Formats: sequence, C-alpha cells, structure tokens
Amino acid sequence: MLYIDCPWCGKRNETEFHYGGEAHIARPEDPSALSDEQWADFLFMRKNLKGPYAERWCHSNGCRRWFNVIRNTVSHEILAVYKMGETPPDLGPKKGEGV
Amino acid sequence: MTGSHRTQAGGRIDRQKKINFTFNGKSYVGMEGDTLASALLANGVHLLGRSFKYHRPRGIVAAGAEEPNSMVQLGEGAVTEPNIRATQISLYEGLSASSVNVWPSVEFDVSAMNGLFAKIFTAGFYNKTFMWPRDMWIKLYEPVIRRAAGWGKAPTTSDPDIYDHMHLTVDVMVVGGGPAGLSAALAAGRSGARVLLIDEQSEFGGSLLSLNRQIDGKNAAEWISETVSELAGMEDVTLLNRSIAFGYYDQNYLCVLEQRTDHLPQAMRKGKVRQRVWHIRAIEVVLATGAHERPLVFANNDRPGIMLAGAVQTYVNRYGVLPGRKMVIFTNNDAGYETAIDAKAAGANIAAILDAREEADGELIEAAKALGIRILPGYAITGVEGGKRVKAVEVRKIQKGAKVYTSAPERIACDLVAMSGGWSPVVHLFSQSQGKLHYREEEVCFVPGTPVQKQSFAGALNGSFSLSACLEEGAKAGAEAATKTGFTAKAANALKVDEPAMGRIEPFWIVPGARPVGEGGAKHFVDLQNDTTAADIELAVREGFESVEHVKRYTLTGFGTDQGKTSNINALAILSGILDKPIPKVGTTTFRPPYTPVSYGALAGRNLGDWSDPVRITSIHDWHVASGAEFENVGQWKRPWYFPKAGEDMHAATNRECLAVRNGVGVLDASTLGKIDIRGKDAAEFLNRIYTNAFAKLGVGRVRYGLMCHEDGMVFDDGTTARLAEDRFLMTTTTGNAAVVLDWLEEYLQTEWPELQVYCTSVTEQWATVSIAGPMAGKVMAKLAPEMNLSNDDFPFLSFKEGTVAGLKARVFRISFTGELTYEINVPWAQGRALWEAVMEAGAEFDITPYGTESMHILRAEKGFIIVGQETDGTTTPQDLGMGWIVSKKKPDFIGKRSYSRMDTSRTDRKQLVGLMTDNPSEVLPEGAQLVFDKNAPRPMPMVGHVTSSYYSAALGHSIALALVKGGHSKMGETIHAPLLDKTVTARIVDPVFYDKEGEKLNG
Amino acid sequence: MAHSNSDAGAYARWNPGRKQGEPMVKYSIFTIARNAMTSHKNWPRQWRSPEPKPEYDVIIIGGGGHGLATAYYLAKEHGVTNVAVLEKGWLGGGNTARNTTIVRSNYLWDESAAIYEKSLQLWEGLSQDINYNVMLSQRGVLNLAHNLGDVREGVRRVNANRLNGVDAEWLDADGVKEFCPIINISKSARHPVLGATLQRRGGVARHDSVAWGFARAADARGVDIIQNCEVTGILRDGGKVTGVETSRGTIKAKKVAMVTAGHSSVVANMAGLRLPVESHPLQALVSEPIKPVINCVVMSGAVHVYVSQSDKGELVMGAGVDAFNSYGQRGSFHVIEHQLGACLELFPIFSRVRMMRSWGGIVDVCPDASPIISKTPVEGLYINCGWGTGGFKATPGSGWAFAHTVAKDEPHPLNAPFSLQRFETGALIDEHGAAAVAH
Amino acid sequence: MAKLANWITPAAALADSFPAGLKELAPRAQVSLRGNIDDKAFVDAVKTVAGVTLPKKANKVATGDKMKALWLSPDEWLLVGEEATQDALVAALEEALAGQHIAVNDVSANRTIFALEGLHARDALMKSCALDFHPGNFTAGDCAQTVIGKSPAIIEQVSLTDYHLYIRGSLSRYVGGWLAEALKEYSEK
Ligand SMILES: Cc1cc2nc3c(=O)[nH]c(=O)nc-3n(C[C@H](O)[C@H](O)[C@H](O)COP(=O)(O)OP(=O)(O)OC[C@H]3O[C@@H](n4cnc5c(N)ncnc54)[C@H](O)[C@@H]3O)c2cc1C
Ligand SMILES: NC(=O)c1ccc[n+]([C@@H]2O[C@H](COP(=O)([O-])OP(=O)(O)OC[C@H]3O[C@@H](n4cnc5c(N)ncnc54)[C@H](O)[C@@H]3O)[C@@H](O)[C@H]2O)c1
Ligand SMILES: Cc1cc2nc3c(=O)[nH]c(=O)nc-3n(C[C@H](O)[C@H](O)[C@H](O)COP(=O)(O)O)c2cc1C
Ligand SMILES: [Zn+2]
Repeated sequence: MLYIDCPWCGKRNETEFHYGGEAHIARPEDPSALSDEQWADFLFMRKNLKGPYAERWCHSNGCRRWFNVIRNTVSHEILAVYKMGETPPDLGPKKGEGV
Repeated sequence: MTGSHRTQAGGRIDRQKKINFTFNGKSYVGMEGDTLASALLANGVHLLGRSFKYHRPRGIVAAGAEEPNSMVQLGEGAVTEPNIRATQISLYEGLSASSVNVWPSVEFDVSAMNGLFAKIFTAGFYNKTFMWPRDMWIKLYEPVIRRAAGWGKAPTTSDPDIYDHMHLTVDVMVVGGGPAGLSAALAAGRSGARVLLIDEQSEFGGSLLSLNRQIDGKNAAEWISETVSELAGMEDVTLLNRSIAFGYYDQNYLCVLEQRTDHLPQAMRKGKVRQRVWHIRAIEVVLATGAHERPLVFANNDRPGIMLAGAVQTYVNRYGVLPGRKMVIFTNNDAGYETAIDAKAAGANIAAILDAREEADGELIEAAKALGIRILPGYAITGVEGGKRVKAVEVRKIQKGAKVYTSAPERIACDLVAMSGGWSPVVHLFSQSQGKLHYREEEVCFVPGTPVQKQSFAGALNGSFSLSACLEEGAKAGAEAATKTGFTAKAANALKVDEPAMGRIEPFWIVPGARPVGEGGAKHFVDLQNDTTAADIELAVREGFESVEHVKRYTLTGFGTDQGKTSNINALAILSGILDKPIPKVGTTTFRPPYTPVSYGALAGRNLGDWSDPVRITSIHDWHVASGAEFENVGQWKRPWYFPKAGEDMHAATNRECLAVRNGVGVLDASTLGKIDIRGKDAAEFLNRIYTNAFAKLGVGRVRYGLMCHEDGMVFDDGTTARLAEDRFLMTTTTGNAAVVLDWLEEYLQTEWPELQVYCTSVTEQWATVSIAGPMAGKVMAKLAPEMNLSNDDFPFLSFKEGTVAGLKARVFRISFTGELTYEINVPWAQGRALWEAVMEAGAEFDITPYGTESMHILRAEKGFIIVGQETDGTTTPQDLGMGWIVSKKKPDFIGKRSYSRMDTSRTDRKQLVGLMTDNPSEVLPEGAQLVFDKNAPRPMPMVGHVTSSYYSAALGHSIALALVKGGHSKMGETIHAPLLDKTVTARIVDPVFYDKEGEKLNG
Repeated sequence: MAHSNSDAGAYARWNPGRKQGEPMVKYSIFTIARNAMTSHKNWPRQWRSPEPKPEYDVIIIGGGGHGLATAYYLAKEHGVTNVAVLEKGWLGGGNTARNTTIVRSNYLWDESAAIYEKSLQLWEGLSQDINYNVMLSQRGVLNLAHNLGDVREGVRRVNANRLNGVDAEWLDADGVKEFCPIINISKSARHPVLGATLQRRGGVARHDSVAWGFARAADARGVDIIQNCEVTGILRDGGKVTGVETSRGTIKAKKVAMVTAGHSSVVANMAGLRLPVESHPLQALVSEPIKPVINCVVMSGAVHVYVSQSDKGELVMGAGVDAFNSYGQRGSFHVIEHQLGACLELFPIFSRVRMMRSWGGIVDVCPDASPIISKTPVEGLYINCGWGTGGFKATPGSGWAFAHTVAKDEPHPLNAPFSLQRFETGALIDEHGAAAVAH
Repeated sequence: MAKLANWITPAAALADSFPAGLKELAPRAQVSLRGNIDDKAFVDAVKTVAGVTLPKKANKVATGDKMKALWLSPDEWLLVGEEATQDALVAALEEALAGQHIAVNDVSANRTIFALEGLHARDALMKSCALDFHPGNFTAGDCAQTVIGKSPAIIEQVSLTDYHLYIRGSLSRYVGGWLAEALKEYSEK
C-alpha cells in the first residue's frame, strides 16, 4: 500500500488514488501532422523505467487533482511530488538517474 | 495419568484452574496458562502427527511460531481449523484437537508404508516418472498423488465467526515484546510519543518468560509486569498481545493479526470479533523480534522426543512441564547447559551433555559440572533408537570437518533429546521490508543489515544474545525512534542484570551417521515438515540445482506452513558446504509475508456479502422492491430488471412492459445515469474536444447526443448533454461509467488543457430521474405539470425546461431512448420517491407501467440504438456503429480523431453494426452467437462477426438482433448463419433500425 | 570459516557433468529404481553449466520458460543448436517460477485462439516429448459470469472457441455447481454466479518442472544454458545486431532473441527500442496445504479472483495486477485483502483456511492485452514479450513460433498478427473483454 | 422557506436499527462552489453572500454565522447551511459572482449527512478509514475527502468526539449499515 503525498491533502493511502502512468507525455498539438509511427509512439510507447520514474497520479477519492510523482519502481520509494505543469525537480545525479 | 509430567511448582500456569480438553478423542486435563503443546507434554504425549512424505511419527519440537511439526485439526464442525500449531494454541475449556493427515490413527498410520519406498521418493522424483502411459497421469497417478495431498481439512460449512479491520497511525511501532521490545516501548512511551507494542504471545515478556533472570534486583517476571503496567498507563501507548505482525510492506506499513477470542471457550466467543487485522502506518519501526533456535542435523533427528533445548527450557520454566525424565542434551553453544541446569533443578535426570565443541568452558559449563552432570566434549549423536519416541541415542566423539569418529559408539538411554544448534534471528519482517541481511561469523547467524525504511533493530534480532544487551539496545532504539519523530526521549540508565556469561558458538551443520549421508536407513532431516533430508540437498546439487532458490524448489525446503523457520539456515549451510562457498555468498531464499499463516476470514474482514462491493441504490429503490421487481447488477448499482406480475416469467413481463411503452405509457427509474455539471467560458470548446461531434453551436435550452472515444478512436461512452446556459452544460454518462468519465474529463482539463476555463462537478445524486415514455406520456405529463407548456413547438424534442412537476422543483428533458415521446423528469434526488409515486398516481388512469432495464434494452434495440459495452467492446469505432454522422469532419481535432486514419482503423471491411432478422420470426438468436457466411466451412470456421443484442420484439411480432459483421454496411439483404451447439440459425442482414424508421412516434 | 563436514571434494565427483551432445539419461521409474540402489549418487546433472563461448548463432536473453522453449524448438525443429540462453539469475526464476500455472486456450479472437491452442496441443504431449513430467493436469477451467454482460461475453467466447476448434462449453449456475460443488451459487450473493465457460482441456501444470524440463531437453540438444549472466548491452553494427554485452563479458551472435518478460523494456532499451509495454506487479498466494476440496480451476473476472488446488494441497490463488508500474516483484497488500474477500464470496468454506505465503512477479502488459512475438527494426534482433498476466500457458507455443521466427527470419503465420507493427496500423488484438482476469 | 418535503434517502430505512452514537441528520443546504481562491473579488463576494471566508488551507472547515465552508480541493468548497436555504444561496452567489470563472451547484441532495458521535466514534472511524483521527492530527475544524469502507466520503470533525460524514445518497444505506456494525461492539458492552 503506497503512501502517496498529495500536494494538497498530504499523505494518503494508495487506494484513494488513480494511477495515470508515465508523466510528461504531452498530447501532440496537431495530431493530424503526425505519421502513423509518431502517433503510435504517443499512444502506446512508454519508457517503463526501472528505477526513478516520473508518473502521474490523481487523488480521485480526495481533492481530484492530478499531479506528478517521481517514484523508484524497484524500491517504491517516492522521491518527489510536484504539480501538473511543473518541471521535474532535480534529484541530483544519483537519485534522479534515468528520469 | 494426567499431569504426570508436571513439575512440583513454578511456571506461569495457574495450577488451581484445571482445563479439560481432548486430543485424538482422548480426554486430558491441562491448566490455565498452558498451550495445547505444553498440556500434551504434561500428559506425556509427544507423538502428535506424521510427516508429509514418509508419514514418520513426529512430535513437538519447539514452543512457539517456529514449530515445524505439531499441526493439528482444531475444533469441530463449522469452526474447525486445519494445521494449527499446538505450540501456538492457548488451552481453553472444551478444546478438542486431532492429528492431521493420518489414517486410521497417528499411532498406526497406513501411509507409513511410504517409508518403504523412501529410496524412490527422493527430491524431484515426480519429474522423472509417471509419464507412461500418457493418459494414466490424469487417470491414475495424479489422483493417487492428490489423495495424499494436504494436511488438515477445511470446514464444510460457512464460518460463523466475525472478523474485522482496524487502521492505526503511530509514531513508533515496536514489534516483539521481549526484553528488547519492552524497553524500547518504555523509552519511546515515556517521551509522549504514540507507541504501539505488539507481541504474538498471550503475554508480554518474550523469552524472558522462560528464563531465570534477575533485573534490577527483581525477578524478571516482576520487571515484566511493572513495565507492562507502566506502558498500559500511558495515554498514547497501545498494547496488543496475541497479535502477530505478519507483513511489513513499503513505507512502514505493517499488518498485524490480533487473535481476540481464539483463547476463549467456544461459548464465550459468540458475537465477538474473532480476529482483527490492524493496518499500521508507523513513522518509525523498532523490530525486536528475537531469535529462533536451530536444530542440529543428525541421523534420525526427527524422532518424537527430540526437541529444541530452548523449548525444553520454556516448557520447564514457563509451563511447569518436564517434557522428559531422562534427557540428553546436544549442543554447540552454552545455551544447552542452561537447559540442563534448569531441567535438573526441576527434577529431570540429565544423562549427558554432548557438546559438539571440543573445548568449552565458562560459567554455565562449570555450573553443570558442579551439579555432577556428565559432559562429553566433542561428542555428537550418530544414531537414534525409538520410532514413536526416542529411547536412546548412539553417541560418538567426532572430529569436526571430517567424517572421522574418534571413539566407539556408546548407547545412552533417554526419553528426550534437547538440542541447540545456535540461534537464527527472526529477520523475517526486516527482509520483507526489503532489507538485506548481513552474516555475522562470530554469532553464526544472519542479522539485519542497513535499515531500508525508517526502522531500527534491538535484541536477539541483532545477534545480541545477552539480556543486558537486549535491554540496552531496546531502550536506545526506542528513545532514538521517538526522538526522530519529534519527541524528547532518552534511554534510561542501564539496568543491573544477573545472567550467566555465554561462550562462543561453533557451527556444526551436519553430523554424519554411522554411514555416509544418504546411504543406509538413517535419514538426516533438514526440513521436518517436508521431509527434506541432507541427502536430498546433495542430490539437488548433484543434478545441477546449485542456486539456493533451486535447492528450495527442488527439495521443498522451507516450503511448509512454518516456511522453514528452523530449517532454512541449516539447509543453506549444508549447501554452502557442498558447494564450498561461504554462507553469505550462498544467500538466503526470499522471505515473504505472512510471517505466520493468516486466515482468509481475517484478511477479508467485514468485506463480505453486500459489503464485498457496496450496493448503490436509487431513492426509489424500496418502491421497486415492494413491487416485486427483479434486479440487475449494473456496476455497483441495483437496477430493476423487470417487474413481473404474478405468474409472469421475464419474457411475459417484458412483452407486457414493452407494449405498454409502445401503445400507452411506461415509466423507468433512470436515476443511475451519471450527471456532470460542466461550466466555464471554455465549456463548449472543451466538449468539442471531448466528443466526436460539435457542441459549440448547440443552443441554450437544447440537448445533443454525443459519443466519447479514447485516443485510439474506440468508443468508450455516450450520453446526452444539455446546454443550460452559454457557459454551462449538463452531461449525462452511462450508469457504470460516471466516475470514469469524470476522471477522464479532469485528466484532460488538468493535464492537457489547463488553459481552458472549465469546472466539472458531479451531480449524479443531486438529481433523481424518472422517465415516462409512450404515446400517452404527454397526458401524464400534463397532469403532473399543468403549468408547463408541453406543445412540440414550445418544448421540442432534444430540449429541456425548468419548472414544477408534482409540486417539486424539476428539470424536464425531452430525449428518448425508446423512440417514443419521452419526458425525463429530474428532481432533487431525495425527492425521487415522491415524484415516482406522483407519476404512478397520475398515470394510473393510463395504466402506466413501470419497466426495467430489460425492456429498455429491447425498446432501444428496436430503434437500433447502441449500448456501450454491448454493441461496443473496446474495438469499435463510431464508424463501425454506422454513426459516422456523429463524427465531425469539420473540427480540426477531437479525442480519437487521429486514429481513424490508421491503416487498420480506416479499413472499409471492419466489423460493422447491422440488424439481423432470422428466417424463423420466433427464433431468438442467442447473444454472443458467432456469425459465418459459409455454414459448411470446416473448423476453424472463418467467423465474420457476432450477435451483440437479441430479443423478441412484441411490438413487431418477430425477433430482432443487432450484430457486428465484417463489412456489414455493404451487405444489406445478404444471408448469414449462426452455427450453434445443436443447430445453425440463418438470418438476413438488415438495417439496424427495426421500428418506426421515420421517427414519427417521437412526438407522441 | 568452517563449513559443513560434508566432503567438499566429493562435489566434483557428484558433478561429472555431461559432455555437450552426450545423450541424456532417460527418466523413468526404472532409472529411479536403478539409482536407488546406488543411493542416488550417480544421477547426472540435468543441464550443464558451461562457460560462455565467444560466439553463438543465436543468443536468447532470458532463461524463463519461453526462452528455454525457444532454445529447445530451435534445436529440435530447426536444427539450430549453436545457441546460448543467457539468464541473469537462476533459470526459471522469473515469472515462470511465480505464476499460478493456469493453462487454457479458450481465447476470444481467432489470432489468439490459434496460438494458444497450438500451445495447448504441445502441452498435451510435452512430458513425453521432453521426458520430464511437467504434471499437466487437465482438470478443467471455469470462467465465471456474474452479470448479464459477463454472460453475453462468455457465450460469445464459447461460440467463437467452438468454431475455432477449441473445446468450450457454457454452463448455467447449476451446471457450475455440479462441476465444482463448493462454489456458492446463491442468488442472493452480492455478485451471484450466473454461469460459466468451461474448457475441460484446460488445467494447470507444474511451473518449475516446465523450466527445468525444457532446460534439460535443450541442453541435451547442445544448447548452452548460462546462468548468472546478465545482459547489459546489445551490440549492433549499423542496423544489425552483432552480440551482447554481459556481466560475464562480451558474447557475439548472429541473432539475438529477447525473452525477458517483466524486463522487456529494460532490455529493448539496450537496443534503442521503445515498447508498448508497462511492467506491473502481479501477486499470488498459497494457502496452507489442505486435503483436496477443489478439483478444477475457477476464475472470476467480476469479483476478481482465481483459485486452484495444487497436487500438494495448497490453494493457489491470484487476482489482477497492481495499478502502478513496478520492478519490485511485490505489490500492495490491499490487493490481497480484496482478493480474499472475493474468494470467500465464491467459497465461504475457505474462511478458516490460512494464507501461507504471498509473492509477486513483474508482468509486462501490452495495451491490447496480447503479446508481441516479432522481428524488430534491428536486423537479427527479435522480441517475445507482453504476455502480461497470461503467458505461462503459452510457453511451448510461444517458444515454437518464436523459434520459427528466429530461424527463418520471418514470423510463422501463427505469430504474424502479434507483430510490433500492429500498434501503428491499429490492428490490435484486444483481449481485454475476454480477459479481465487473463491467466 | 419551507422545510424540504418528501425527503427520503436510502439510509432512512435504517434509522431504527442505528446504535447510539449514529444518526442521519435532517437535510441541510449544501452548495458546491468552485472558484479561484487567489482572486480577492471571489473570496470577498462569497464572504458577503455567505458570511464565511473560504478556507485556503487544505482540509479545513471555516465557520461563519450562517453557514460553514468545507475545503474540498484547491478550487472547490462545500457550503453547508440551514435546511432549505439552498435556492436562495445559489441565486445570491450567482448574482454576486456573475462574470467570474466559477461554478455553483446545489448539491443538497447529492450527499446525506451522518452524525457519528461519542466516545467510540473514533473507533468506528478507525475500522472504516485509514486516515489518522488522533486528536494530534485531526480535530474539530478539520475535514477530509476520503473513503469509508469502500465508499467515498467527506469527514468533518465538529467537536472533540463528534463527526459529520457526508455520503453519496446511493451509498448511504451501505455506509449507514457499515457504521452501525462497526459500533455494535461498543454498544453491547
Ligand atoms: C503471479 C503471477 C501469476 C500468473 N499466472 C498465470 C497463469 O495462471 N497462467 C498463465 O498462463 N500465465 C500466468 N502468469 C504469466 C506468466 O507467468 C508469464 O507470462 C510467463 O511465465 C512468462 O514467461 P517468460 O519465460 O517469458 O518470462 P520469465 O519466466 O519471467 O523469464 C524471463 C527471464 O528473463 C531474465 N532476464 C531479464 N532481464 C535479463 C537480462 N538483462 N539478462 C539476462 N536475463 C534476463 C529474467 O531473470 C527471467 O528469468 C502469471 C504471472 C504472475 C507474475
Ligand atoms: N542463550 C542464548 O544464547 C540466547 C539466544 C537468544 C536469546 N536469548 C535471550 O532471549 C532474549 C532476547 O530478547 P529479545 O527481546 O531480543 O527477544 P525475545 O525472543 O525475548 O522476544 C521477541 C518477541 O517477539 C515476538 N515476535 C517475534 N516475531 C513477531 C511478530 N512477527 N509479531 C509479533 N511478535 C513477534 C516473540 O513472540 C517474542 O515474544 C534475551 O533475554 C536473551 O538473553 C538468549
Ligand atoms: C504454483 C505455485 C505453488 C507454490 N506453492 C508453494 C508452497 O506450497 N509453499 C511455499 O512456501 N511457496 C509456494 N510457492 C511460492 C514460492 O515459494 C515463491 O514464493 C514463488 O515462487 C516466488 O518466488 P520468491 O518468493 O522466491 O520471489 C508456490 C509458487 C507457485 C507458483
Ligand atoms: Zn488531494
């Protein structure tokens, strides 16, 4: 049971949240300008990193805000939490590896 | 001969309170404070069960959670429980237990014949045989193997007991209430921190309950009770005994099983919560889980009467039981001596102490000598006499490291062997928390390495085996943990402890018997529960299974209900010897939750029956129940499925309901639809991007149907949206999808288009919705809302009005899912019932007919309207549904648009929605029937689609079906077949709109 | 430090190994009996433990069931024997070691049914083929329906299966009760059982034995199985693969096949490829062994649990994946609690049975819940992944088809639809509907 | 203004079976308000109309003389006032906030309110919810959107031992039954 620090509500159990997968995949401005390959890339291809990974969560049973989390996908440690639109914090060379 | 093995005095049992119980049908008497194991030993019963593979007689080995053998079937009937360890059962009046997996009895067990084939049943033997003839595996071999499977039996009826869950957040959680844990809790508690102390045993004190020690000039028992009562007096300290931390998960989340009534006589348990799972979130965790003693591995070391020395000491000191009268002690460290001394003091005859170490001296050795106990340094047990109880041991002087005996065998008669092979710290929880272990050569054990969460360790868990160290480390860990959580704490001054000095331990992993391991009749057991022997481990390695994980799986070491608490370290040490690889390089297998088994009932808690998944009901629900409705589960909702009248089946009921709507008037509770208020200056633009069709130009007061797709172009929801104001819309979603759609909208608003000024608010349960439909709907409506202008000009199809209906503030929509004139009346949710009753009353003269989801489905299918999730399955585009008209060509972009031009999605021969009419008008195709063009094709038959919806249409007098058919849109009029189990049904492909193609009935 | 007093020198004697290509000892009750006479001291290794050669024709990354089966069929069907299987840990230690072993072929779409059915047919002769008892137990798999939507989908699948030549039956609630008497079919249950699909040829097999059996059989045909050898890089020259970098040095190869289940993205990334997969934890648990009470496999997507009883007596259970991505081989506890609630809905008599061990694996899930068995944009590099929660049953079939793809440098018709291209064209094979619990 | 007529929620049927410490409250005016807390005009207008300063701090309740405002999200509050005042409140807010980017919705019927009171209220919550209700962490004037059993819920602490729980109408019978069961253990003593 992850303990996720909602930027507004504070630490809550994972069961209050909805997982949103990899963060920072912006919807293309003009999808019609993309090739099928580029579109497939946007739709389906994911970094799926082992280690620190920037991902999205929504506090769906709380304040309903979407936000970003950097979580180590091996240790499950949550390294950073930041709001939508914010740039990922610099976690230093070691922890932030692979983000 | 009850009580014959009780000591004269002492122990923590209440000798005045006698407790009657039965084992294997025989009556015995124990005492308050006993466990089943101690009571049986007090009655001279050692033989409790049989081993798994060879069905060898097995007895009690340990005194706690680490016990590998003594599993019993506890209790009877509905409350019977398999595989409970006798060492963990608090004795209660009327307890009944029996041996598991024996037939006809534990004394005489037919399957002991397996022992004759022991040479065949080596590790992994089943991989090598039972292959020919091929079908004999399923017909003969497997059934025979399965019959031998399992230990105890599950009850055959439901569980009458109650279980529940609790959540608790604390500053400091201390696991283990031995000296280390108690002093940790005390130090933390005194700082004012919120502290939780748990211990699996019936009382706090841990191994201190079994030892003769003085703390601060007091008896240990006194120190324990003073400490516990001080803790109990602290406001923010929670004490849980009979509570096992069984799982240590990420972010200091620990789960604890509290056994609340298992120690009570059955009659006193009624109505009480039997077991409770505590979900703990702790800022700091102090682990003080102690250590388990290790057995020694020697020939036939499994005979009943061969026990762990510390357990013997526990039975003697804590339970006032002498498990044997004539004992042989076999040890590789000083602990065995203390057992000998305590047992002798309690009246046992100590035949000898075999010390695997050639040199041993120190306080305890001297004390034993002073008592005149025979000590044999450098000796080991090389053979055991006795089947159901040890009768004697064969001992020899042995040179360590080589198979050399330096003395002739000597036979020593005894009725008990107490062995100590050293101590294995209870690192389970730490390992579960993802910690890596560190091997301590000196203490010959694995201890926790670097902390990985906010955690610390104290006591025997750390490999600190002296009481003074345990107390000191505990106090320090407790104080530090509290300090880290923001309290001011300091460890109290060190307490004065009277305890014997303990000498060094010498590893001694395997004692060869008279013949090499694996040869001859003797067996060197490593895992008693799974009958894994040292020879099995050798065989595994010989066959190439070198990783400790492979050895575990090939030999099943540590696979049992004890999860190898006493066997894992011995197994890996033996493996290390064979591979000539240091123990830490061999490594351990993975520790996993639970630490000890946990009942399914406790894990499920109260989440059973109607609480397994919340039932959502509308405010009109009780009317439906009272009217005899049958219900359908739609997501979490209960919706009326149909309203049968006396004697009607579903078919008759829906025929009647549908005809009422087509010819008169029907009424439906549509309150379950999701409703979302969407507001802001960009609301229209937002909807334009979300829906496939255009919303910008929708007039205020008007309503439009829309389809929502995922980015991959596949339909995922539909519904109508009304424009309440220039900047405000009310969206409806399908019943099951309300929350999903809201999340979806928020996701786009917050993550993709934060520049749009739009707010979404769920109002699903603000509005109850009653839908009246049919040619007479207008008449009913007129009665309900006399002030409302219902004329088609003033209140046209796809518009809404606000006003008063049946005296209630209401919003009325003219939309239609049936093709009939329909008014969907919305009133505040909690007034839904009042509205419904008013509608029934107003409609009575028109024989207004309540209808359910089944009729709704038929009526919409007659009109060719889709249901998301029925006509669609995540692979269906709007175009496939023949709804290309709803996909805007003009809008530059909307969710899903880009995907339509992909190669596969733009094919024209995709599966497309069509209607089907069977050749035989009364034949109703089964939903889910597959369709083929060539009914004579061999299998695998090329399938071209399937039936998504199918009903008998009473209005049309024939069956109708909707189907997705490959290229269906261009195959109107063609013949298609549905090959079923017993026949093939032929149908014609038709337009999916079956009823009132021109839409003439919409206006009544 | 002091070790046991077993004679370490004897280790060499016990492990004479077997020369490459030397025939393996045939397993049978007779060889067991013969070996019993020498106290089992003469069994040879089941597979060799060779040092990696400098170069192979084919390197298979990943010593799970799929990788080992691929090696076996490369040797057996295509005569390609200069093959190495590189496994970073112990062979079979990935998902193969930790799955709930459900084997069935009753998938909805034609493409899936074809490959899983091929697999099931291979299963049916596998123990004999590889001379290793994988304990395939065709005791029947029930897939329960709890609402009208489930019923519709179940019937749809049964019909599709039949026409595809896959055995399938639809049972109503009473039929379910008859087939599995301990299921609660009460109408008043929160999610009552309305019926079920049944595939009688479905069942379970012994997970470890599958890995070990394929390893032994592949080894016997000359394949080098190299454990404790982690691939850390994929070497390329232009657009073509030339070998791999490993924890035991560089190894060259003409072709490289990636079969690393949970770690697909990590390994593919070494060749500069991004994949449409995400790695999730999938948990499972076993109860303490109890006397046999359930003689079939029961799966329920709606209440989310599946159960069978092993030949040792444990109830083997699982549910759905944890929502988040993870490489931790463990999941969240609430998933287990939820699953046991579901279990007791179906089997109230299990309330006093106890969970003995729980664990997790890492499954790589594709957006359409179907696998990828495909060539890649890099010449000579092939990928087999995305089996998600349900690839154990595919082990022989996947290995068979993948071996063809690697040997011939073109997919077999059975796996052609499971290409990487489908994510561009949109020709997904969406097994979600039919596979809410996709084991 | 008249009391709300014919107000029936699914929880009502349970009223007789509720143990001491649990009851469903009579309906109150509940209005959902969305807007920009950093916009002074918005905050001031609400203060004027509703008599309460919207809390900016997460999970806090602000109490005015007529009504209170529960923080639900950074741009969302639940205004709770006397029964049957919602229409007037909505109208007044709409008027006062005209032209701003806001949303006002009458949600008086959307959720029903349970009062959970007394010594064991916290125990019942601990059985139902993972939040930390220790007085050092959650106290009068605090609120939270969370989960009770398996239902979404808003929990507001109103005094030392008393809580109000705002539950979706459709789930009110589930939650009511759940809480009653949770309290049973204590009422039987
Ligand atoms: C809990 C659980 C239950 C399941 N239940 C079922 C079920 O009932 N039925 C079913 O059909 N399927 C089930 N599955 C799915 C099934 O287990 C998998 O699909 C299947 O085992 C995958 O086999 P594999 O050989 O591809 O993968 P694996 O067995 O995981 O093998 C991949 C191997 O690659 C190795 N590897 C990874 N990276 C490297 C590297 N860099 N270098 C070298 N080696 C590497 C790994 O160590 C691993 O051994 C379940 C899975 C889980 C986790
Ligand atoms: N003679 C020796 O060499 C030797 C060896 C080991 C221990 N000891 C003695 O044992 C004592 C050790 O003290 P300690 O406090 O470290 O350990 P302890 O064994 O006294 O206490 C540990 C307690 O933790 C409990 N526990 C373990 N796992 C648990 C779980 N998962 N959930 C709940 N409870 C759990 C146990 O039931 C036990 O009561 C000292 O007195 C020491 O002298 C002596
Ligand atoms: C089908 C199956 C049955 C299992 N049965 C048992 C068992 O009886 N006892 C046991 O301890 N573990 C059992 N396990 C679990 C393994 O011990 C182990 O947890 C699992 O293979 C994952 O490996 P790991 O926990 O070492 O990471 C079983 C695993 C599977 C896949
Ligand atoms: Zn939040």
